[in-house]
Amino acid sequence: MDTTTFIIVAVIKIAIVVFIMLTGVAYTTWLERKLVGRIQNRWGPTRVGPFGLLQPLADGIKFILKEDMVPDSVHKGLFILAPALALTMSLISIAVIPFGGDITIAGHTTALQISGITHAGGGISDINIGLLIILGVTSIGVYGVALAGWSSNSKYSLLGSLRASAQMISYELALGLSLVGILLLSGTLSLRGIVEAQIIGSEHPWLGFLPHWYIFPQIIGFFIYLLAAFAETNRIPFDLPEAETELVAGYHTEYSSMKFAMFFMAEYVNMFTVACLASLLFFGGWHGPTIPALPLLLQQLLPVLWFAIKVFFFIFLYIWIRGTLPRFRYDQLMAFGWKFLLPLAIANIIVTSFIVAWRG
Amino acid sequence: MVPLSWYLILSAILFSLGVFGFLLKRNIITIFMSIELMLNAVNLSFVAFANYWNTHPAKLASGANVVPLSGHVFVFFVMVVAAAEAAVGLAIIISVFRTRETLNVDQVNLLKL
Amino acid sequence: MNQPSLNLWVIPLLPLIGAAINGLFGRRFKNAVVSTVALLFTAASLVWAVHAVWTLWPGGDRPYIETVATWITAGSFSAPFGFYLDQLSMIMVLVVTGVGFLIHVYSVGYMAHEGGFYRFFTYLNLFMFFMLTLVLANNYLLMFVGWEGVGLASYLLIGFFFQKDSAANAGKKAFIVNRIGDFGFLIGMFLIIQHFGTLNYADVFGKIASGHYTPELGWGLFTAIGLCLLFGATGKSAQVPLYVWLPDAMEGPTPVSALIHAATMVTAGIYMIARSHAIFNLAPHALEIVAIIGCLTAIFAATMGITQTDIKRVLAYSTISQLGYMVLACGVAAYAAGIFHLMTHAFFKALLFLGAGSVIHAVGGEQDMRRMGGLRKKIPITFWVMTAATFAIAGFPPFSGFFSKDEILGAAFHNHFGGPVLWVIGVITAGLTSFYMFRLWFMTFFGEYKPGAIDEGEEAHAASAPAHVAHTAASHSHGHADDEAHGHGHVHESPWIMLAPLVILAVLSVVGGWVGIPQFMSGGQNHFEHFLAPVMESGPPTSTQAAVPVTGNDTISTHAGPPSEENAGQEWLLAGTSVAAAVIGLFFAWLLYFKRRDLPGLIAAKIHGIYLLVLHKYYIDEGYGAIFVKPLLALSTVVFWHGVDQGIIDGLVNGAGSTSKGIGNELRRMQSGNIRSYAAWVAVGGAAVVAIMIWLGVGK
Amino acid sequence: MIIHQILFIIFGIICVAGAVNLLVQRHPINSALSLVVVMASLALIYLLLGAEFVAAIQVIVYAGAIMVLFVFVIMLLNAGSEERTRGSHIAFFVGVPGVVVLAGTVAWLLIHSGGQLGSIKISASDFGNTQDIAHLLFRDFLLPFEITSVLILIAIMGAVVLGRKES
Repeated sequence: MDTTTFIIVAVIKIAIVVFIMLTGVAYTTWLERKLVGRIQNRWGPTRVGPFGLLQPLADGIKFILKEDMVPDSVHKGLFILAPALALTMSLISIAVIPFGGDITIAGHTTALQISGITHAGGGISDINIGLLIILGVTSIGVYGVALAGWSSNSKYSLLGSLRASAQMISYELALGLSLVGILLLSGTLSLRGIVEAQIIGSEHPWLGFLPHWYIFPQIIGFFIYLLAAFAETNRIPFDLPEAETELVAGYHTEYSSMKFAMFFMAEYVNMFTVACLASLLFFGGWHGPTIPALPLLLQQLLPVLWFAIKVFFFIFLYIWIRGTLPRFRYDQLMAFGWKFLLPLAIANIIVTSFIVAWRG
Repeated sequence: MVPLSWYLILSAILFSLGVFGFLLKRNIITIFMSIELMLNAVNLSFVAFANYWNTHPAKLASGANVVPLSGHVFVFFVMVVAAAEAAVGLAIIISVFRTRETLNVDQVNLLKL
Repeated sequence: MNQPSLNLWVIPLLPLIGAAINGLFGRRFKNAVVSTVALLFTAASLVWAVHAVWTLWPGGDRPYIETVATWITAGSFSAPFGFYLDQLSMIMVLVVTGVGFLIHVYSVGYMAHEGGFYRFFTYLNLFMFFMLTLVLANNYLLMFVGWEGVGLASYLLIGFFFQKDSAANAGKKAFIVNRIGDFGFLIGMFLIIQHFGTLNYADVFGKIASGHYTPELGWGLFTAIGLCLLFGATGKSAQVPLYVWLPDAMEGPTPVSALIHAATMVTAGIYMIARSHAIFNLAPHALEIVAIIGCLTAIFAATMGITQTDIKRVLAYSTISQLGYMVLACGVAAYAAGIFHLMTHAFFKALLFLGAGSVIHAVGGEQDMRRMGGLRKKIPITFWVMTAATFAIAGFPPFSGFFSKDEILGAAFHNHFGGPVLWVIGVITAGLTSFYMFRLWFMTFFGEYKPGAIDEGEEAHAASAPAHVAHTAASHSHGHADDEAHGHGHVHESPWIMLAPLVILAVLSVVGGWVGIPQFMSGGQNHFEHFLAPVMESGPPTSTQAAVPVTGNDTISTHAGPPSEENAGQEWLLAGTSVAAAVIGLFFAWLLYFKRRDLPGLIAAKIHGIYLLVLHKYYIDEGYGAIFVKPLLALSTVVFWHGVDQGIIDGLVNGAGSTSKGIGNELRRMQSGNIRSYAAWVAVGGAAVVAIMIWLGVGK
Repeated sequence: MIIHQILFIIFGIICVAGAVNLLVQRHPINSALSLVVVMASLALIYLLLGAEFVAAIQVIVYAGAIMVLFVFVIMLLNAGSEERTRGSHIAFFVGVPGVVVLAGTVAWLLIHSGGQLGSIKISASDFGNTQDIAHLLFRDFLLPFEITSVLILIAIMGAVVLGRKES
């Protein structure tokens, strides 16, 4: 594959993925409003389109058309930079996430992953350190939140961003450490490699029927990951940075229209990233039943379906929890992160590494 | 095929800029950042040399082979030290600010006879 | 010859262990424990020494040399920790351990009531260690260690009653005067190293014996070495001109005077000269000077002894005089006679000192003979042993002193260099010795006991003598009154622990000379001389003998040699003369101090000038004070203290201080507290380092 | 591989620009963000060198943790723009020439003999992959690694002690 083709294919893939992702984000907001409405015993959006299905579109148009207000005495450059940074970083994460095997369109075979390359002789290689890149990009994402709050020159924003940066740094540790168990089991940092390790392992299912997903040996790691991921994405019950009852709207108090929308999208994209990661690392990614009778294209797309289902499950979980749990107090949040999750994650690593070492 | 000297020159430039920052900036946090810049400059030359020795196998004076990858390990250690330094240094800055209510190093000059 | 190792190193080490135990823990021990430890280790040393000598006796491989460890190695030069046992050191080691042990026993009784009991025995054991090192060393350097060590022990023991200024000063005096002599010894050793490249006896004497060094080839060198060694010996053995410390050394406890300043340490010089006889044999001029010095010392000290009234001082001058005899013997190349006299002297002089100690003990610390008298009845055992010793030292046959002294006088008479003159002086000295010893004897044991009495002589002397001299004498005579005050008034005999050594020594004083009965008397050979002969003739007799005709009259003979049958008559005559001298001395002593006790005062008045001269020891101390001490003191004060020490050294130190202070004061301005200026200096330093590295081409 | 050179030049210029901006900016938060830019582009240069692990931890540790800490502190202390104070004369008149000399000598050295060093070939092999570094780190450098962990622990305690308010 020459460089030109590579670039063309990559651009096409990026366009498709970003389109799907943003659409997904838009309809996640719809889903959230619907679900939370149902949980709270009300209807949610119903007016725009059937079942309110066009509501996201309306929201988007509203965001775009609203006046883009930049308050006085903000640090203008950073005020504008912050939402862009947040959205960019969340979108970059998607680049390394594999959605399936490879796909053949018009004689061209390519990986269902932006950063994946299909070799001429078959086989796909993706970036070696995919997981690390996601972690790194996530950690850069903190800047968006932090700078937004600080540049707003408002006390609520500042407090929100202080909380956000402290919270995200703290839970990043637990998040990273919760994944080490997976790394020990799979021996690779490549996301595709981790999924393939689960798929190959599933040829010998645990107890004869359980797929060889890492959720089973790493159940503790999974829950640590899940909790830390909720905190990383500033979702309930860890949504202190934007706790409206305390801080009006936290770090994005002063933001409106498209800049607010960017934060909004960044948050949902992050949710997607986290959900994708959870599916990939703990639930075998696109692993699922294969149906050999289908045509090749559909056969190749079937794993994407399984993957989408798993991701949807996590999105649903997010919304479900939002509708169910109250918010933590800030000291509880920090204590939980440092005094419970972090030691537990370390213990998990120690036990896992002993087992791995024992099994040779 | 990037000449090694390019990396070294970049490293030297960054290092010198770090030193200038240390000398010329007044804000203690910025001074601290200048130190980080110097550390990064050194890291760059570590990584560059690691690759260099990988393609130019060499021996140490003791006769042992140069382990090129140890350049990366050194970078790792530098980062660890930088992290520790940042933790303690920023804690010091906070306590200095608490008592002196300034971040200007020219006004934090009690360290004299 | 294969023989089992004798482990000679154990002999000196045992007393050192004793010293260490007593020195480190003695403060907490009871006196009984301290004395047990001290005696035990000394006795063990004695036993080991006897064992070693016994093993070698029946013709073992002598000299027996044993190297324990390497001590100093510098280039080709090396000095080991090595030990050397031949006939000479056998005699010395037996005398030292034997007499030393007896004196240890005596000390237990004598020092019983003194403070610092453990300290005393620590020092005493330490002395034994160094003395045994000295006599057993197989090289000059190790000998020098012992030499210095006994000097140290001597210093410590003289100043044992350090609360007393006179004792402390006497200690310092002994130490300093000894140092002057040591200087000579050191120079001598350096010369030996330079010319022989070694200090080991065996090597040095072996090289001499190999015959490369004939007198005319190396007489300058050997004379120089000999004179340097002699100078060392004059310090240690209290010879003219360095004898002045010994009388003052009587400030130490009496057992110390007996052990160190009579029997053992002061004979180290004699031992050293005898040990180095091979060198002296090749240096006839040095030998002449040895003879002159010995002779001078003998008569000089004898005259001074006549006027002393302090019982220990009389003995001190007597010691100097007898040491002079021994040096004279060495000077006439009669080393065996010198060593013989050394041995007998060790017996009777130790006995005399210990007896004097017993007397002092009996009269409650009094040392002035004029306050004694009539003690014969009160302390009979002391009297009898003192009598034996007095007769021995005076040279009455068959007491030991007679034989050894006769040997020396005979050898002196036959000497090529001024033989008859030396002999005459020796005989006069013998007469004087007899006189002052019997003076002591009569004054102490006969007449009336008169504590507190001062006779006319003393009054006359006190009236006419300069005040400061009187002060010295008085301070000595009352010396131990403070410290040794155990029971004034009642005169009592000493306990048996003190008397037993006295008796043993008395027996030795009587019979000790019989091992060396000269040939012309016994008809057989002189056993002592015969015993020592292999050592004393280990030099190159052939070459020296061959040298005699070459160098002519001035050359020495290595040894007076056993007199031939024809000379026996002459020998009898010489012996008779010395006995006659002794008898004359006895007669005058009886006359002056028993029969006509007023006479000494009259005579003193008659020849007042001479009397004062002698009483004040020829003003030697004052002369030294004027010639050496005062100028030195002035020089030290003006030049070294005020000039060098205060001006230059203090100036340098203070200057360094004030300079750094000044520089610091200026540099302090750099410490502005401004972090960025510090950083600037760091940057400059970094730039300098990099520039230097590039300049030096590091890594190229 | 001209593309490597081009990329290196691009990222190098970004690096230098960021570093210069760090000096020029008077507000610490701008300086901090400039430094983040420098670090990010350094991470990309590391990637160019094939040092993927180093690049990743450069981003995670440096940009993501240390610099966030800086920004956090700047925000916490509400640090304003740098005051214009009469600074240290020594820093200007001694330090700056010193650095100039330093930089000058190094530049001279590199220009003079840098050509002898040769170039870096980016080998196709996965030099610098995480596994190899892990092997080196946990075997050859195990003791230093453990010591640095102690160092980190001490730093944490020091930071806690320093940051605690006096009661």
